[in-house]
Amino acid sequence: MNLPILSIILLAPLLAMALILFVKEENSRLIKSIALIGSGISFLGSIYLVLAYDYHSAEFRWVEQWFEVPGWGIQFILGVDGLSIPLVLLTSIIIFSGVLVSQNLKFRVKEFFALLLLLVAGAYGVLLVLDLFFFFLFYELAVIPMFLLVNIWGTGNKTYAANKLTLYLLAGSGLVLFGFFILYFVSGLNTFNLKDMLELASFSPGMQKGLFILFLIGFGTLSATWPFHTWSPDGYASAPTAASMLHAAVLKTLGAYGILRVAVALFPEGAHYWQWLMLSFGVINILYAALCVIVQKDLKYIVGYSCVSHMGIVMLGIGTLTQAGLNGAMFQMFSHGIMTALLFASVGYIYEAKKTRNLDDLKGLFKEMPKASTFFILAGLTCLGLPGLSGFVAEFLVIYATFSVSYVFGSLALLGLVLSAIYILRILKSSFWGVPSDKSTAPVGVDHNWKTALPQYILFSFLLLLGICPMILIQFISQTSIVLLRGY
Amino acid sequence: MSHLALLNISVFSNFVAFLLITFFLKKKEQRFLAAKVAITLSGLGALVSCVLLFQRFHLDIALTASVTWLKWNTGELLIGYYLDKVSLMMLTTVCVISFMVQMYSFWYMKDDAGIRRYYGTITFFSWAMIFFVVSIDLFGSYIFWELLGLASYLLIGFWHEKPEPRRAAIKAFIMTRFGDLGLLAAVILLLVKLKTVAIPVLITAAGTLLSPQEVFWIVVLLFLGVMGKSAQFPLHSWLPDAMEGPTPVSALIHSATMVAAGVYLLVRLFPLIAFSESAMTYILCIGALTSLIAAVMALTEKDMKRILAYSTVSQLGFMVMAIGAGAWQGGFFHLLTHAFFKSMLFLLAGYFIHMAHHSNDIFSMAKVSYGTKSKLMVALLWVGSLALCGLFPLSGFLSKETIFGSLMEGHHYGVYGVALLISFLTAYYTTRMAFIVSRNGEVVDAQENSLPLYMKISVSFLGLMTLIGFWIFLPALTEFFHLHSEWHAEQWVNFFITTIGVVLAIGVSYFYFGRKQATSEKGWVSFIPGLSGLIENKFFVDHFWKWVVDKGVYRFSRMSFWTDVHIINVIVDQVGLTAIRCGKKAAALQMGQVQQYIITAVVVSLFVVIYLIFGK
Amino acid sequence: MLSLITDLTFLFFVVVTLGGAVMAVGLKNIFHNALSLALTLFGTAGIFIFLRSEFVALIQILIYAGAISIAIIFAIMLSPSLSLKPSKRSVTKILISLSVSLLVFVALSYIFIHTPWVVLPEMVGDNSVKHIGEVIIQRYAFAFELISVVLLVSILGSLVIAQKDKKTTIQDSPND
Amino acid sequence: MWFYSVETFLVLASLFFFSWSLRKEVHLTLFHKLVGWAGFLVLLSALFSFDFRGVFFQEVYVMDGFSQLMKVILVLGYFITLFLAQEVKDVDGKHQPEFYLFLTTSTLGMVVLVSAKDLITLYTALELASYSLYLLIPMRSNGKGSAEASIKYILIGIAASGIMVYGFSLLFGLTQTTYLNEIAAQLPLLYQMPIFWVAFFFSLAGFFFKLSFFPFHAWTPDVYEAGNTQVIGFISTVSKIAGLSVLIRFMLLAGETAHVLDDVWVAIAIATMTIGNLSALIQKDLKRLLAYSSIAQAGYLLVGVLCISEKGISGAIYYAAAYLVMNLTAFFIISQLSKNGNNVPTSAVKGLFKRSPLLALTLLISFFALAGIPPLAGFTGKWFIFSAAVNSGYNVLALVAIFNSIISLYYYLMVVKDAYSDEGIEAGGLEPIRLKPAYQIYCYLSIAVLVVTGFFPHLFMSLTKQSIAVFF
Amino acid sequence: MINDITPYLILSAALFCIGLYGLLARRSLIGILIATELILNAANINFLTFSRFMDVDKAVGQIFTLFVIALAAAEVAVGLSIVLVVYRNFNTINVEKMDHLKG
Repeated sequence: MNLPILSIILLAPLLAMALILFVKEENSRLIKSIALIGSGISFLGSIYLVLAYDYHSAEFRWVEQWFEVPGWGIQFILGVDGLSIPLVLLTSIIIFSGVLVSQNLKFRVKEFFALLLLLVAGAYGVLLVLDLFFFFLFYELAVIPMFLLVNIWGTGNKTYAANKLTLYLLAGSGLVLFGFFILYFVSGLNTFNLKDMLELASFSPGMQKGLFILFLIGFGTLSATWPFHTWSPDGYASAPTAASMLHAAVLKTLGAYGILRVAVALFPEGAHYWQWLMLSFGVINILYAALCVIVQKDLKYIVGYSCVSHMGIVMLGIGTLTQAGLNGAMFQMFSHGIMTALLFASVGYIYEAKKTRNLDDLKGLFKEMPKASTFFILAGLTCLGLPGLSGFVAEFLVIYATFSVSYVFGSLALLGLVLSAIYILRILKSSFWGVPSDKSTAPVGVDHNWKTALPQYILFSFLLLLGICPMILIQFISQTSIVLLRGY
Repeated sequence: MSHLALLNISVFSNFVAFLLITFFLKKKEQRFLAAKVAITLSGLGALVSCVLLFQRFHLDIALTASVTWLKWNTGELLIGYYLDKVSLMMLTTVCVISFMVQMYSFWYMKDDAGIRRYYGTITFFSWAMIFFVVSIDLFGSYIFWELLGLASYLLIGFWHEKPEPRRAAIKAFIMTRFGDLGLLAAVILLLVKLKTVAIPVLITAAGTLLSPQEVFWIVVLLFLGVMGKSAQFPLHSWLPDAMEGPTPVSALIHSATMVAAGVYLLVRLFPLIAFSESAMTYILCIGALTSLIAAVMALTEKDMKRILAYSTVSQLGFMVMAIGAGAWQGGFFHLLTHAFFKSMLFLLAGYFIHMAHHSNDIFSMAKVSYGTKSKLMVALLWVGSLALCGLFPLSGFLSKETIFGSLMEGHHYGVYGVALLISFLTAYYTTRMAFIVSRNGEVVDAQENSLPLYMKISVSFLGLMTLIGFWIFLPALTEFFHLHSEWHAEQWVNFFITTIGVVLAIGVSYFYFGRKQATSEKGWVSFIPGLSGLIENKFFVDHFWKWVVDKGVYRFSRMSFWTDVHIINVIVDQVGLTAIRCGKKAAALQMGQVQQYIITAVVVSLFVVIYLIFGK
Repeated sequence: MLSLITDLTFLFFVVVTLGGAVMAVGLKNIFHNALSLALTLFGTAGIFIFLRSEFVALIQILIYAGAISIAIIFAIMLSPSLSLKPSKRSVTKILISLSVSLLVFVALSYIFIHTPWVVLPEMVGDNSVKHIGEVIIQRYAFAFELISVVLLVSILGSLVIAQKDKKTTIQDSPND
Repeated sequence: MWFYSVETFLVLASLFFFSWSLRKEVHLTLFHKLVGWAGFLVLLSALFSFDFRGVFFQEVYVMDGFSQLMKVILVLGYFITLFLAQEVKDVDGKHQPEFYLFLTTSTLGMVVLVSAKDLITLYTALELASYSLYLLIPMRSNGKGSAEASIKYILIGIAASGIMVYGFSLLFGLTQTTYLNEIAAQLPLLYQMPIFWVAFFFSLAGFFFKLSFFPFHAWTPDVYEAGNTQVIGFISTVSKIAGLSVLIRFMLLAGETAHVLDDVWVAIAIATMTIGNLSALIQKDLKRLLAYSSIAQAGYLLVGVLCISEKGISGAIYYAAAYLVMNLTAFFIISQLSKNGNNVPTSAVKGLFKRSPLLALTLLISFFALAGIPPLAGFTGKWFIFSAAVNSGYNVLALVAIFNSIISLYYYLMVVKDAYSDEGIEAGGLEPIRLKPAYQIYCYLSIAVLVVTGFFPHLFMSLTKQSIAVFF
Repeated sequence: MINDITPYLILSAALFCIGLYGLLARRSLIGILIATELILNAANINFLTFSRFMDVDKAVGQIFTLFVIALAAAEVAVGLSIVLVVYRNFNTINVEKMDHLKG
């Protein structure tokens, strides 16, 4: 039975959002359960995708076409392949745990969940749709709810952060929009259908170089490449937990996914021409952001900057343009997403319990809240690339690929490992180990019971599973990276 | 039972204990049960490893079993076992010592609240160490190499309430992590060149496939990792600070197993290393330098555990020097013997500290009267110290003799001289410690608690191994370690020189510390100008690393954050503000005068018309 | 001789029109402006006769000169704008508008002189009122109807606005 | 054929309002219900007459696909204005019938404008539409503000129409005809003569004024700020689209030869967009903000029109329809926010989600659509226009337009942010807004329309494609 | 002189420019209304000159003029009533005083 699985995954959050709009504000229990069911359905759908996908063929599966706009070359066509299935799974994991994390939200529950589901629907859309028009439609749909989420539920100077976040990302997407139009015009196929373009379109080298850099910068702003990253620490510091979880984990990967799906797949000469730029962006990202973390005092800023540093690894992996590099990049997208979500979830929990995120006045958390801090420590260990957790596999593959391309960039990337170890352990030293501050001043942190810790359990189990046997994810990606690199 | 099953049991027994402790025995009152479970399981592992030793020692073929962990078009990584003679011996040593230490630490940690967390981490560490020893793939060993670093970080910082253990733990982890980069780089370079890093391949085919220049660089990077983990010269300063952790931890990790991992890796990959002469000499020099410096630093040390730590660094340097000089069998033999007597000495140190009301200072231990000190412990202390000096009947002598013998055969007279100097210094500071600790002080401590039997068994078993253990296995070991069953002239000459050196050192230290009325603390060091000052500052190594971290890392991070806030953010904000400023100007154009509007409209239309007329 | 007289009369009407126009715009007193506007309108009516569209000249005199200028004069008389002392003139504005209009005039006349108009000196075709009526009814009937709607709207509108009483119900937020 | 046409129904509606205006006292509530129904009838006639085709009065008046489609859009705007203007608070009771009469006559003028193919009918229709609007502005009883706005509006209006008539006379002289298609046919051989450029640009002055393009845009902010909200909604949408349709008709007739004016159109489009967007950034009054935003939107429409390709113009028509719904909803929200019809500062929107969640959602949807945020119709319209611009080679123009819409995001998002955030307001400060059932239905309808046409554009696009297919 | 086209065109251009000057320079509202009348008259002269001298249906030019005259009448009516409203609110008809709406 060929049940339209992709449209179910895409529509479940949208329907849940629509339903939530009609529920009255008071019964927040019902709202939360609707949100849970919505994200749960997409979760099951994505698990079905993972199980039913055969790794040998790399062409698009479960392709559905709903309607098309004649004359404009626009059609609503869904399809998924080895590259997007893991990311769809990642999105559903994150939204499911995001909804679980914000179960104890009291303030304006209805709008919160509606916006969250809209954001995730945007993310699903980008991953599932194969038409440039709807790709861009969902791409911007995934950015806009973040503006309201930060403005209403945020902390700190949230208006500035929300404005900067939204306008920065939309300026980047402006470039992408312009790129799509040029693509439509130059490809000569008179269609926005990415599937046909991937198979039939061929571009002149000059055009490839220009378009590649355009998409690199356009998508790069979303995946926080070095000069265009300043929105991400401020944005995440003032965003609410679930929103920053979703944005850091899913939307950043959408940026990298965009680079892979559009730029790398269509423009081989362009990629080779700009390879040095991607490598240097990646390495600068890793080192620069890791150095910035060391001087941070606010936990959310730390996670924000470390997220930028890890996206540098993805960019580096893509920059190597080798199969190992791409596998490493895609693996890092998945593992970074889960890790950052876990980091944000635990920081959010600590913030709820201790009402402060400043390292100086958090003392001896491990003694006070052992379970909550173990999750942060485990996420920190993934972040510094401890073997046995998924962070290490991705970093190893990317650094291996960079070494096979150029020793200089490889050794610089290696330095990043030490820096990440330094900043993670400094955090543990200053606020997790040691004697908790005296009870009178700070509120006593109540530790997790299994219900509040459920999302963190889910997230960590994926980190551990992928750390121990990474082949599950690699076999998805290796076929697609071969196809992606066929032009090289 | 097949050998593979036995191997699985010995490897995963500790892991099962770790799982049981962390996930099932969580309640407070179950903490002692957890300790007992850990000890029994590691005991089982030790027993099985001994059985495996007896069954497989005579076989020449290696037991390999592996599964593909990660595969892509240009490379493949395996996880599994490669059990040849070297790894078999190392496996047994590690299992036995970890069992003894866990038994001892039940006594040591009985009244500590975090005993459950302690046993959880110790079992995790033992599992990681054992799997590292037998792993088939250099990449697999790198994975467990990192897990060792993590476990040592958690154990050093076990008493994380106090600030010093926290600082020591992070220092240890960062330094070893810096070293690990070298190992990772070596692994990657090998993978790039040979598409696989399985050790059997490396040992046999690697030398031929790679150019000598490449082998040199790979070995140097590999050695950087070894320097980090086995505390060689520039990266050694974390080991003395690591004494902040509980003493059984130092006994297991910082004497026998983890620090030995680096040397063991060199031994295992010796066929690859042998291909590059320059790399061998490089290793030799670093080993010699480390050994000398550590020995000098131990001369005036007052803290018993630090003395033992410096002696470990020195002995490791000694083994690395031996390997550098080509005597890898001697180095490996010394590694095994050293593991036994050094862990015994640490356990004894634990007893003496416990007895001297938790103060590490050997002079405060000296004040305790004979009555309170247990006679067995003092005897074992002397056995361990003399083994460390390398005196005749003890295992230390056997391994040192082999090293001196192969140095003599290889005609490395310079290295032979340095080795002699090191063994003289080692004998001096070890016997200095032994004399001071075993003095008959006047303080009589009433409540002399009798030591439980299992604690006595664990320490004395290690003592037995140093005394007679290796003599029993000597016939089996001779052909592997090229020992000379019957001695010719060279062996005798070699024997006399070393023994004279050691006896001379013992005499000097008796003169300064052994006699009743001896009161001096620093001995002959106080006569050499500037040396004690140099020792105080630990040869300025710590200052160097502090300078690197502060000047290097923190300055750059402040700089990069400054650029982030002051340059990139300012540019971004300015873009926004210019838009708003232009907005103000554009809005100001609307002055409200109607005729002004019409004038502008007419003038603009005129310009357009003129442009059209002349433009077209 | 006859052509001399026609030229002279033509010149007379041109002078009347332009003079009236200049006075309508130049003079200070608003009443004089209105009167000079009427004068200009009579001048243009004369010009129309020269252009052989007598009916339009008649309409011009009847409606334009008659009704519209009178309406303006009524407006001036009713509202005490006469008594308002004219405030000082801003010289820059006059200079700018003078220069703009002179520039336009020079450009236009230069262009008119130099464009090759396809001209038939002798007037051919029927410019009788009957023909005008036929064409209005056939071709521009709809526009003709619309004109009636326009006139209705303007009359009704000016009535509604004029009789609106002074009370202001709402006060907008001060913008500046 | 003529009986069911839009023009007749509009005349009937104006007669109906005229009869009401003759009564001494006006029973307001009953009257307002009838107003809604009258508008609905006219809309029905427009829909019914959608597929009328024919040429009347010796090719002066034509009903083709394009004109009928534009008539439907215009009358839809008219109906929405009437439907939402049921209780006009700032026009005193006894002049209400005239208020609606002038609205109807203005729509009649614009409807004729769309189908006129001859200068005279064009001029008359334009004047009818303009004069009715000139009279609507002063009807608002807010003293100085509306007086000043109306005088500015009429002065610039008659100046523009004066220049336009002079341009028409020159055009008449050059082409010896008043028919648009004949003028268009003679275009190629007219380009050498300088007089043509004077004539052409002068005659465009009237439409630039209507569309508030760059040189003639200055009146818009002042008039929008002081005019009655419903009328301003009508002016900003229906009268702008009428001007646009004349421009489109001329572009369709001129066809390829109109490309000679490209760089002028591009300059005007860029100037209009940038001035509109930049000055809107710092506005404090909502209506003035929407004034500048409507100037910017006119710039986007011009981008679509100047491509003179089938894609460009159908995209522009789609965007015009979407713009109509968006702008009318935005002005509707302002009218609901203001207590007795007075102006509303942007800070008055604060905490709207508490006062009336539905109104807040409508504001969100309409402002996001104006900003061009997917999945709403605004975004899809902009996509069509910009992709048509890139298709016809105007890459720089498309890039400037994209970054203009990003700049415009700022002020739209700030309004939405204020609507959904409530800090700085003490607890009891917000009295809830009661929406009449009719208005609630309108809110749901407008949200549905904007979202559905945004996501499924193909329904409306096939209509626009047919209507202009005959010209390409 | 009366049979060639240019003097008429020059006259209409002159009238147009004088009207334009009046539109831009006059400060009183009624002055501006008068100026627009002049511009419309200039257009009328143009129409009639072209219908007289060009090979065109004579009636069309004249009809255009008639329409222009009719609409001018409507325009004056509306203009004057708005001037009245302005005068009632501002007590002046000086156009420079009306700049409250700006920014």
